[in-house]
Amino acid sequence: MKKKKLAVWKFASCDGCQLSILDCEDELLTLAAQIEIAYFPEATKTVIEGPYDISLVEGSITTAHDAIRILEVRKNSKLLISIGACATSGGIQALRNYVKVSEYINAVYARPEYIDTLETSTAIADHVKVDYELRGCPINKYQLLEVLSSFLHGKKPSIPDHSVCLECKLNGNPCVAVSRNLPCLGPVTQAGCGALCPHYHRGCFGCYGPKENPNTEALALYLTQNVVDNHTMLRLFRNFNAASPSFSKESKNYEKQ
Amino acid sequence: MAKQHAFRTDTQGLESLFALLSDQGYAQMGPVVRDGAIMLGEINSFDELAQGYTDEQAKGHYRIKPIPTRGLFQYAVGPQSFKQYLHPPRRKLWSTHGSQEKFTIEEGNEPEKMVFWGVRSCDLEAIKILDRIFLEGAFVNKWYQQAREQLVIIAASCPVPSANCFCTSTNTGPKPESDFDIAIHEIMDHDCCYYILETGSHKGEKLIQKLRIQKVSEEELDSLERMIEKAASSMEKRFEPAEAADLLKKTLEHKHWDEVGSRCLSCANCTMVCPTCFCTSTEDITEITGEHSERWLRWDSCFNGDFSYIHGGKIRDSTRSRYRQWMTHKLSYWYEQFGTSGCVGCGRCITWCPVGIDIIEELEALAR
Amino acid sequence: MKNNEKTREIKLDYLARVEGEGSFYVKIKDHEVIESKLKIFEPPRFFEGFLQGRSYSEVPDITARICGICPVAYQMSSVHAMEKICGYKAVGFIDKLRRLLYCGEWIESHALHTFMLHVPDFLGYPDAIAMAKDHKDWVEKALYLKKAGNDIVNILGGREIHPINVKVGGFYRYPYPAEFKEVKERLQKAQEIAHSAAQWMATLEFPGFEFDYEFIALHNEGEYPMNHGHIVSNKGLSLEAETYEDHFSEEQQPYSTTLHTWLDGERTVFTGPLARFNINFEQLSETAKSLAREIGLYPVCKNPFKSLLVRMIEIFYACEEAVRIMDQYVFPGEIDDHVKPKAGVGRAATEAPRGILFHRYEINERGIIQNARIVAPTSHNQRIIEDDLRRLVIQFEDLNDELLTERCEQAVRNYDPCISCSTHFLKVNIERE
Amino acid sequence: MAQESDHAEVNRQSLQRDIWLPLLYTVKEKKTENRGIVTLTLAPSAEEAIEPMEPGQFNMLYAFGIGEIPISISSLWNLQSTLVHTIQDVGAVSKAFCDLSTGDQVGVRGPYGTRWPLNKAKNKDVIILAGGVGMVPLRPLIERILNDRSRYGKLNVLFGARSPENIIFHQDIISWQADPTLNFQITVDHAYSNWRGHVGVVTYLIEEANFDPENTIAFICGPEIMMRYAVHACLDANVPTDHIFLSIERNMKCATGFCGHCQYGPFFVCKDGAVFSYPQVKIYLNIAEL
Ligand SMILES: Cc1cc2nc3c(=O)[nH]c(=O)nc-3n(C[C@H](O)[C@H](O)[C@H](O)COP(=O)(O)OP(=O)(O)OC[C@H]3O[C@@H](n4cnc5c(N)ncnc54)[C@H](O)[C@@H]3O)c2cc1C
Ligand code: SF4
Ligand code: SF4
Ligand code: SF4
Repeated sequence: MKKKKLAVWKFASCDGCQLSILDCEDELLTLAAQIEIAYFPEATKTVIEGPYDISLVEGSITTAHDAIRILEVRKNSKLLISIGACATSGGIQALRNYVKVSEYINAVYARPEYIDTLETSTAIADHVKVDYELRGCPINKYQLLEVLSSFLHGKKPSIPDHSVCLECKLNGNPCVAVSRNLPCLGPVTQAGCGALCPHYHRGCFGCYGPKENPNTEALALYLTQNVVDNHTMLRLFRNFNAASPSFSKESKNYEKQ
Repeated sequence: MAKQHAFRTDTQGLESLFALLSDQGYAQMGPVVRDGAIMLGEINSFDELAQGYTDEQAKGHYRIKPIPTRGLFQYAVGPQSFKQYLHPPRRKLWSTHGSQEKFTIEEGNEPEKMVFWGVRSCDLEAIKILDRIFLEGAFVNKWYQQAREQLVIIAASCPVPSANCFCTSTNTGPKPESDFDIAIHEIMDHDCCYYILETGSHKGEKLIQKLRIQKVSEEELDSLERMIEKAASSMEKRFEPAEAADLLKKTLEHKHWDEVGSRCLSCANCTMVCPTCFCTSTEDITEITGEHSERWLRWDSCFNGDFSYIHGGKIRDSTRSRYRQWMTHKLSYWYEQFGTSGCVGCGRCITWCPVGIDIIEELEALAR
Repeated sequence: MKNNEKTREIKLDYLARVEGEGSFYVKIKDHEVIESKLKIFEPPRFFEGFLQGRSYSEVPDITARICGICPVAYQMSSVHAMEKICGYKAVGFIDKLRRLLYCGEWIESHALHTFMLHVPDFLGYPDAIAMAKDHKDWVEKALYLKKAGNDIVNILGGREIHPINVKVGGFYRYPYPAEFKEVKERLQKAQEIAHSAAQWMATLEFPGFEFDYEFIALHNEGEYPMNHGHIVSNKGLSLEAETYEDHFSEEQQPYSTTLHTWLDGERTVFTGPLARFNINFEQLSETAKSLAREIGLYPVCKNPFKSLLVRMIEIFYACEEAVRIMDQYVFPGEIDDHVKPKAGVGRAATEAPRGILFHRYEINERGIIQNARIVAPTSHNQRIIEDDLRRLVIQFEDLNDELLTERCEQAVRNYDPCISCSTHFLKVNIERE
Repeated sequence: MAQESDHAEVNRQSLQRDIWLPLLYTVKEKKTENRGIVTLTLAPSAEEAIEPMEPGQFNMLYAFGIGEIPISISSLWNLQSTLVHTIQDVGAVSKAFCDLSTGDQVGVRGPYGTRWPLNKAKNKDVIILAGGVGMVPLRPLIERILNDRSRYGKLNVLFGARSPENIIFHQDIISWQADPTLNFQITVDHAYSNWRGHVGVVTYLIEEANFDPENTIAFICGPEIMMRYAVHACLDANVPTDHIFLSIERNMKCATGFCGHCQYGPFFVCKDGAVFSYPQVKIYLNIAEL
């Protein structure tokens, strides 16, 4: 069987999600034997022409140039998978969506004319059709392997869209919201990290974005009545998935203190 | 309690019971203090058992506090139940190797030989409910059966129920009455405590015979009775299981479901901490070469969207319908399915709901 | 082959095997370099802007996102700066655990860079996977090393990328010593791998290319620097993080989204492993020192290509140091590491795998950040990389374009430039005429 | 609740084996029914086979490395140990089955679920109402009736498909259409100009059926909305409530009542169904999101 061609693309990001591929220390060589790494500049100089069977896209769209580049990537890819919070919801850099970027640049840059940037940071799916979105800031490398393996073999990826809470309990943590009165976004955040923060005695701050059917309103109401002030609530929703629709909407309710 | 089955001992007696079971090769599970809560864990030496703690519970609230006495059981149930050992959160069902043209299947692991320490009567009843589900129906869960057959249950009566407990309503406590091997009753005597051990099975009797123990006196049995009465009368939460079962059949379209649906987060915590919730999902994990695959069982919850997914959409899309499924199943349909209520009155779902939703209060609202 | 054209352009439009997006361009006319540019076109992400209005307690989580390769470094510089403002000093074992975390990141990052990004240049492979066809053993060992480093970060931080356990004041959760058991065994083996890898790498061919750089690194007498020390150079510089901004300035260039750092308005500096080694050789352990000597590495080493070897020495040292810290660690039990905010300004520099990483914050009495400034190692090195390219193309002018380009690439990788992080700070304080 | 006896044999079998472990079967024949729908004939790869099946029952079929899904038995014509299953490609697992070739292996657990209560139809008229792949679990029932035709009264097979491309079992249809003892009617929701048959929802076909309402048994399977209408059409035609049977579909992971997914009011569709009598499910049919 001919090996499938894999390409890894980068847009505005910290590189962490694509580093996850190289972090698959135990599986990297097996993966490389199963798939042809055709384009992955972080790891190789080799560039094999498209079209590509699978494109992994990291990062968000923040420049006019990138908005065009992603169209090219789409055209060259049979299957496009966006990876990480940047690519699936605009990432931390989408915090700019809540301020006026142009004024902001003028205020900070000596030579604003050198800067090519859009007013907003947006997800890949806002620009082109995306076949699968893998969440996380950063993504979980085991989930990435699961997604790659599933697409190679025609399986539906086992990537549940339920809450962090469920994973929290599977992993044997006591709830930190209940036992420590910490603000925790676990009940409205999608699982995937292994419920790390509760295990480390802190509240979830939403790396994997909203879960299926998130009741952000009820959680925020309860937390602001019992645990935190409005400003803290606002900041909790304005993290790495600030621009995901439900977090964005909820954060706006707490903009005015 | 028949006096011939009851004996008096102290902490050392329990320690030697622990040592005895260790020698017999059991993995021993019991309450431990971890991550700021009374959790369950495998105990490798007796002093790892939670000792000198009590807890404080309310809706969406839990704290542990040290107490001056060295009591082993002076707290109510924590977030975990022994369900996690008989019906683990994740379990490999089997693995397979080959290709679609030809493959072989290999069974997963077998359960260990276990002892459960300090099983409260509500949790004991919960185990009996799991028995009905996994052993007494049309099909048998082989792994559960094996785990169950080798199990030694050391129950404990509950001296200090929490504000969320209501086992007197469900008739499941606070004193374990049967289906244990040994029951421990911890009696506080000023700052000290002693233990009344009660045997409930042949296995239990054989174990007790090997310990240095004393006869129990009438006064000691009286103290036990008083302790149980006090515990029972301290529970303020109340409901009528049979009435609830009927009520829920008639209120499937009640507008209160919308109201509770607006508060519920569909986070699944309640189902995870419940000692009788048994729902699972299966996941196939296929290795990148495509030559090996594993099939895993993991706890699932009726609060998840995928749970009711059939081609074309989720049957239960709204949180309202998920909460209704949970509550009607637990408190009503369970009777049709397994002949009892699905609730043993442990109060965990109330304590561990991050927004403090109380199943009994919701029931009361439906009744209005 | 002698190149006779008058004008020659050596360029690479997309620099591979570095983190982030960049290219370089060198223009030679009549055997003289008239332009040398390391262009970085990574889009800016405005972190310093986002930090305004956030809480002091959020910095380790937000700044970690600047760079997926060295998030620990960002967490370390940021918490130290905050703790200085709040008048808090981390007690012994917290400090040790932070050093341990840093060891993990150094091992992970250096293993990635040396074996997977840099060695392929020396051996003529496009990447480590292609290299694995002939050197499978080394690639497997590299992955083992990398994993050992990641294991440390995993235990102490929860995950290797953007770990979640570091907070202003200490850690959210302190590990039980038993959690270190397995990783300790791995590290002992990793140290042996680093030892033999250093010997192997010393046999590679290093271009004869030396220069009298101004190396800057943190320095303190007590230990090889990670979290502490004053900033010193081999040319007499010595200052505290508090006065860093009096000496270092940044300049914006039209062709790059990374700022260029100058020392005292005119000096270019060299930061990173080679600088650390040259300045802190005495602080290395005896075993690390003797390994260095064994492979012919002494301070002051002026050949930037030998950074490869220095990184192996640092991996070796970090494995040893990590085990030492774990051996001494005892579980602290219940401790109070909560830090209350105070209004003020704080600065800190720590040694990221790629060199000095400087942070400055101003917070108000509620701990809300008023402004922030971050200078990444690659900003410090940007100038010196361009200078190296200048010198290199002249020295190796005889090579054909292809080979010369490759040599240039290899030279850029000496600095392991982490482009993605270097571009997130575009705030210009001083503009040079 | 369910027919207890149905489970007795299964129970004995499951005591020996872990219920989760499938038996290996080999694809002996593959027939394409229509676009995205195939019928597979499976035979045990080794000696061990599952217990004999009855109309209405289903198996859990496992595709190597892909997953496991519930699939009804689609023919019992051949009473050997072979299994006939008809599968529509709607997602990853069903697609994997559609992509199999003869000689490939699959895993099989079963049989599960209740049967169509054929004994109740003795000497009665029969209406069989199928919507789309809902015909799959009904075909073995038709086979049984035709096999013992004199035991039953008038037989009406009413089949609705979304469009001509969704029609399955062409060969059977030809023979049913030719069979004078059987009233076969087919309709499609949408059709092209060359379609000569009925157009419209399947429930209208009841008007064309031939039966004595009081003495009629109806067996229904199809999408849930279609079944709701079908039941009402039967009731409107005066078929007694307890003479109506339908097969309900829910998400299933275990098929043994352990996973909880298929709950439908007090029922586990996997063991109390999938075949239910209308009175059993009457109150639940009209409740949304139950
Ligand atoms: C008792 C019973 C008998 C069935 N008989 C047949 C049959 O004979 N022929 C046929 O083509 N189909 C039949 N189905 C439907 C078939 O099971 C689904 O089409 C199949 O599960 C879809 O799985 P998938 O992975 O291909 O699709 P996906 O949409 O990717 O499904 C993902 C998961 O959702 C669940 N799921 C999705 N759709 C359904 C569904 N309709 N019913 C139950 N679970 C679902 C499964 O757990 C599946 O693994 C039957 C369903 C039941 C309950
Ligand atoms: S700690 Fe957070 S994630 Fe865990 S159960 Fe509680 S609310 Fe959910
Ligand atoms: S429903 Fe709530 S109170 Fe009842 S057994 Fe479950 S967790 Fe305990
Ligand atoms: S009732 Fe509470 S614990 Fe249960 S799902 Fe709703 S919010 Fe979560």
